[in-house]
Amino acid sequence: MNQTIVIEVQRYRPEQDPHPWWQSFELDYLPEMSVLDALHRIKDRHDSGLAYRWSCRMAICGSCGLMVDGVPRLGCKTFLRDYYPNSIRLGPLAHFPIERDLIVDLRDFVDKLAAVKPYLIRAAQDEQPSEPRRQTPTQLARFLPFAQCISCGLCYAACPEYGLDNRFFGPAALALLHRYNRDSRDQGRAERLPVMNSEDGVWGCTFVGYCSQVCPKGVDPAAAINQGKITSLIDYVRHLVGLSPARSGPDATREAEG
Amino acid sequence: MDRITTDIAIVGAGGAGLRAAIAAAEARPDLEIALISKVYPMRSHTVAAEGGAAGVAQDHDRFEDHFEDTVAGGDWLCEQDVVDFFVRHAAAELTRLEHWGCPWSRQADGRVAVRAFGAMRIERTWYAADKTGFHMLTTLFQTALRHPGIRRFDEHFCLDLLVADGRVQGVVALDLAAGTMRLIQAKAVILATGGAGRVYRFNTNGGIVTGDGLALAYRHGVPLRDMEFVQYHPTGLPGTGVLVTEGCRGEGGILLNRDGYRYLQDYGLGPETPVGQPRNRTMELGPRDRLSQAFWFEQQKGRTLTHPVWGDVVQLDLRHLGAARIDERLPFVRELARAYANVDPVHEPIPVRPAVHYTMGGIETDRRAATRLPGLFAVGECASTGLHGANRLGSNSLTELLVFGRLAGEEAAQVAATTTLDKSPALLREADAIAARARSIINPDGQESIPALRDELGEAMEAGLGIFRTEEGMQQTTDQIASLKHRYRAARVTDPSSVFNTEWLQALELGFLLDVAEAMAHSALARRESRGAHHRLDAYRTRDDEQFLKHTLARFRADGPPEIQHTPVTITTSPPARRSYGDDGQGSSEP
Amino acid sequence: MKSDRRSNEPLTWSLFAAGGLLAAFVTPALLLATALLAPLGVLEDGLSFDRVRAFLDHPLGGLILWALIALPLWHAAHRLSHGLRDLQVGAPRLTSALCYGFAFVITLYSGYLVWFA
Amino acid sequence: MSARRPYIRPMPRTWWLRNRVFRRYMLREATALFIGGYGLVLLWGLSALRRGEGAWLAYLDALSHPLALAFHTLALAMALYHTATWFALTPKLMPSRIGNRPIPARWVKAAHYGLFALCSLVILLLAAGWP
Ligand SMILES: Cc1cc2nc3c(=O)[nH]c(=O)nc-3n(C[C@H](O)[C@H](O)[C@H](O)COP(=O)(O)OP(=O)(O)OC[C@H]3O[C@@H](n4cnc5c(N)ncnc54)[C@H](O)[C@@H]3O)c2cc1C
Ligand code: SF4
Ligand code: F3S
Ligand code: FES
Repeated sequence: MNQTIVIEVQRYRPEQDPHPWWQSFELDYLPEMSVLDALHRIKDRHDSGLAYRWSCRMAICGSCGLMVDGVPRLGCKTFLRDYYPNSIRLGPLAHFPIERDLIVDLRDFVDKLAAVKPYLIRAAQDEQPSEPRRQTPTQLARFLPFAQCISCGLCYAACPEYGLDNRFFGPAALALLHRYNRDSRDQGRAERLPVMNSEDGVWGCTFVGYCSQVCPKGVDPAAAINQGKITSLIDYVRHLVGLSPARSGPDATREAEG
Repeated sequence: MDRITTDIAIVGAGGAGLRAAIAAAEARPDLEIALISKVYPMRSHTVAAEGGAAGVAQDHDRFEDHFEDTVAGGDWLCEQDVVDFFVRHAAAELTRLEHWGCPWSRQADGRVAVRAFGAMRIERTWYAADKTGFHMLTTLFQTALRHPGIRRFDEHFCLDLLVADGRVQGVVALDLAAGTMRLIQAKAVILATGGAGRVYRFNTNGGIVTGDGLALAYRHGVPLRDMEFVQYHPTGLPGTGVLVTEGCRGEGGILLNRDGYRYLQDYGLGPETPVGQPRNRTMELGPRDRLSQAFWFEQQKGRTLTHPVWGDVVQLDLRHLGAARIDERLPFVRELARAYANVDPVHEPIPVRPAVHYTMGGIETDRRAATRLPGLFAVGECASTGLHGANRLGSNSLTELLVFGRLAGEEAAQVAATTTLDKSPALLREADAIAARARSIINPDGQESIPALRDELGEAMEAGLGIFRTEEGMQQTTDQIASLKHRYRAARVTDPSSVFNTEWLQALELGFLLDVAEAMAHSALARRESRGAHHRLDAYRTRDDEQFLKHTLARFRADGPPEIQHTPVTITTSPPARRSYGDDGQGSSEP
Repeated sequence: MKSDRRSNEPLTWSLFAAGGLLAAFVTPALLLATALLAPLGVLEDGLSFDRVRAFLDHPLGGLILWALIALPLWHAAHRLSHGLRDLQVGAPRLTSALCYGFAFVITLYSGYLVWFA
Repeated sequence: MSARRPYIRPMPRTWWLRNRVFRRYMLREATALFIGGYGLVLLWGLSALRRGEGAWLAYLDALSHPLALAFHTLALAMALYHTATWFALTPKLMPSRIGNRPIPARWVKAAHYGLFALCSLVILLLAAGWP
């Protein structure tokens, strides 16, 4: 007799189902199987209509986020062995509209990532760079953790403030903003301040901190956002006393460069 | 059917597609560029590349040496003028990426660091820890956001090219969320759809790497070139095929067989180098084809380890590097080994075996990334510019995306400047026909299961077109593919719905895979010699420059197997010579 | 999204943070001493009228007392107003006006008691 | 025509009961009620102080009422929880460094607790009649 495990999957087919509903499947249990493998098995052998996103199956493309027993996780990096012999409930990422089954609408999320000006901004853009700029390992380490985001959206499914009001820019986008603010090669802080300063920017966060707990890449968006609050506070004071916004932060390299 | 008109349509938003889009937008900011991808750009499989990107960086390195390494690595099947162009532009492109914000790993003084890579005589591989592809893709995606001319069509599946009046006029794409069809009409089209590793079962590729663009061009009469050359990467994790980067060996990792013996010295790659002191082009830093072949021999001799679930493996030992270095240079490998092999490389060796990794061949292009079909360009892993020859060197591919992505974008911008759009309703009718054809494969009464066909294909490819090949095995595989193609016509696709119909997509992708596999198998059969990644165990065990210093072209035929032709290789400065690695130069290309 | 209006949270948030910081370091001990140990008679006459009055009348002592009352109230007002939002109670603009308004009144009143009463 | 019909899940008022992290978050936020409440108690004391010795004694007397003691016991627990959560979050807010080296969060936290112990000691001593 093979050991088996019960997987419950939330289904929603917009063309047929008025509401989401739960369907359960019993699968042969193998300890090395991931939740994503289990979904493949269900699709191949039980219900070819089941819809979910995936690609890399190595925790780097950010496609396969879903709720596992109510916790946002990557399907390809969650293993049945950590749940067996209990059953597992799989649902679409919380706080996003459900398109179909485990697929949610990520447009708002991706638009927000784009809206924080996530690229190096320079006072004068160098047209034909002849040499790489210098950046010491220490300067690199200042922003590298915040550059590890795979845009999986788990942190949005974790953040209740985004769930309550999706105008909030949310953890990943604000962490991305912070990543560029902290890059020694960047001079674009002033251009990113309006987003940070707004009510939907860093001030929409109440430091729940769950975003950082679920992040599969150790990005720590909670830290990023709350450090951003200090930046925004300083800008508020500068604004009150009539100074113009700081172009770059203390992280920027000051020396003249090509 | 929506009709959208644009100047350039780019299918694929991986490294190559994004670089092309940026280049076109920079060349002509007034151009409208449609960037079409079946997944969000940052999910493209470039994201998974770990090790690094090659470009001459050190003062004592030379373009000529990068050229020689690439040509020798490709077993002289490279287009040498293309290689020359590539090596001269490589570093400049990597530098540009630095200026766009790519977090390259650095030396203490702030200069970009480079690491050793297989079959490169000097360290010239730029890296961002062991997430190089991820950081490059992220940088490119974010840079593309600056350009208002680039309009993204995320989660749009390209069903076909629209070809009329002897030139490509656009593409027909399915909006996956809406379930609606779009005709995206363009003056030039760039295919950047990536490789086709998923024709095999055991591979390092993501689920989306299904050769779509290859099949699309092929079906429209554009030849696929050198398709028999499929690279096995020597170090995939058993079970999943998840890649363990060559960067591990670049940093000093060693390969051991069941006796703890560094077996590579037995295969013309020695002498054994001291542990922790890797030497370029020697032992673990030999080329991938050789390393994968060595595994096969060890397996035949019974000198591999046998794992109850994973089968035969060898061991990649990183322990002597120490935790600090592993965490700094190879943190992702540590994460992957822990998750997918339940092994912490700081304390234990990683079990590995060869896995299908890269398609050297692809859509034939000229030196300017143009295909034979006017208006159509191809770039990235789906293209065959002739850069990689019979075996790609690790870290040349990421740079290729940049160098040729840029070139394709600029060339397409030029074409767009001199072309006008055809406004006729005939195109719309043709697009409707394409959509109807795609829909017609939805067939609830079909008898054949898509997953079963897919798995059989993967197994057939592994059986006949693996690391070593024989006439008989390849013939069997070709027969199987023919029969699978036949059965595919009766495939069962039950879901008639339109929102995220992933069952339908799987079926369409399988159709692409089958055509690509067919081209691979027939190309392989026709190459009666051994070269690079194509090695035979029958009568053709050696390289035969006399007859086969030639590219293979596979041309699609609707009613039967492809037509195979051979075309000459461009040789400029490096006449074919013996490939030798390690100390002794004993390593000829025969097994 | 899209509303780039500058938020006034930096103001309330700094008061919140100052109050939270103060509360984190002193409230447990202060509360233990004044509201538990003293009423239980453990402290003898450490909190006798004269001593406490003298503390209040010292310029620095008055300031400290004022801070001890007002800042934690800003802290509480901030968390309460966000908490009500979290619980979806009331209209956010109104509830936060009430919360911060209350803290503001207490600030004025305690200042009055310290220096002008 | 698109057949999309995205399903939007409502966020019930009780969302925070869903998991432990959220419950702890709400508890953390609730500590503020006690911190603020105690501020009001101090305010009351201040006004008693201004009204003279009689009022002050009555104030102290009121504090020894069992209800007051119960409230303050609870408030003490909440205040300590506030302290613990505050110290856990501060290092994230201001990553400190010596020269180029980040100071581990552990040390920052330890320093906070050290200072906390010192403050508490001084307060208790002062309240006990020192100097
Ligand atoms: C695990 C791994 C590690 C690697 N490491 C290295 C390395 O260290 N160094 C190196 O040089 N190379 C490496 N390579 C090789 C290199 O990463 C790839 O060759 C390269 O990234 C391919 O890029 P691309 O832009 O051509 O395609 P991809 O990044 O695969 O992008 C393909 C794009 O096409 C789109 N697409 C495909 N089909 C369709 C369709 N029908 N409709 C619409 N869109 C479609 C996809 O959505 C995607 O956006 C590695 C490869 C793998 C698999
Ligand atoms: S911050 Fe972390 S959880 Fe959020 S999207 Fe990025 S990787 Fe995912
Ligand atoms: S969970 Fe949300 S409230 Fe802030 S700390 Fe994270 S973004
Ligand atoms: S499939 Fe890519 S992150 Fe899981």
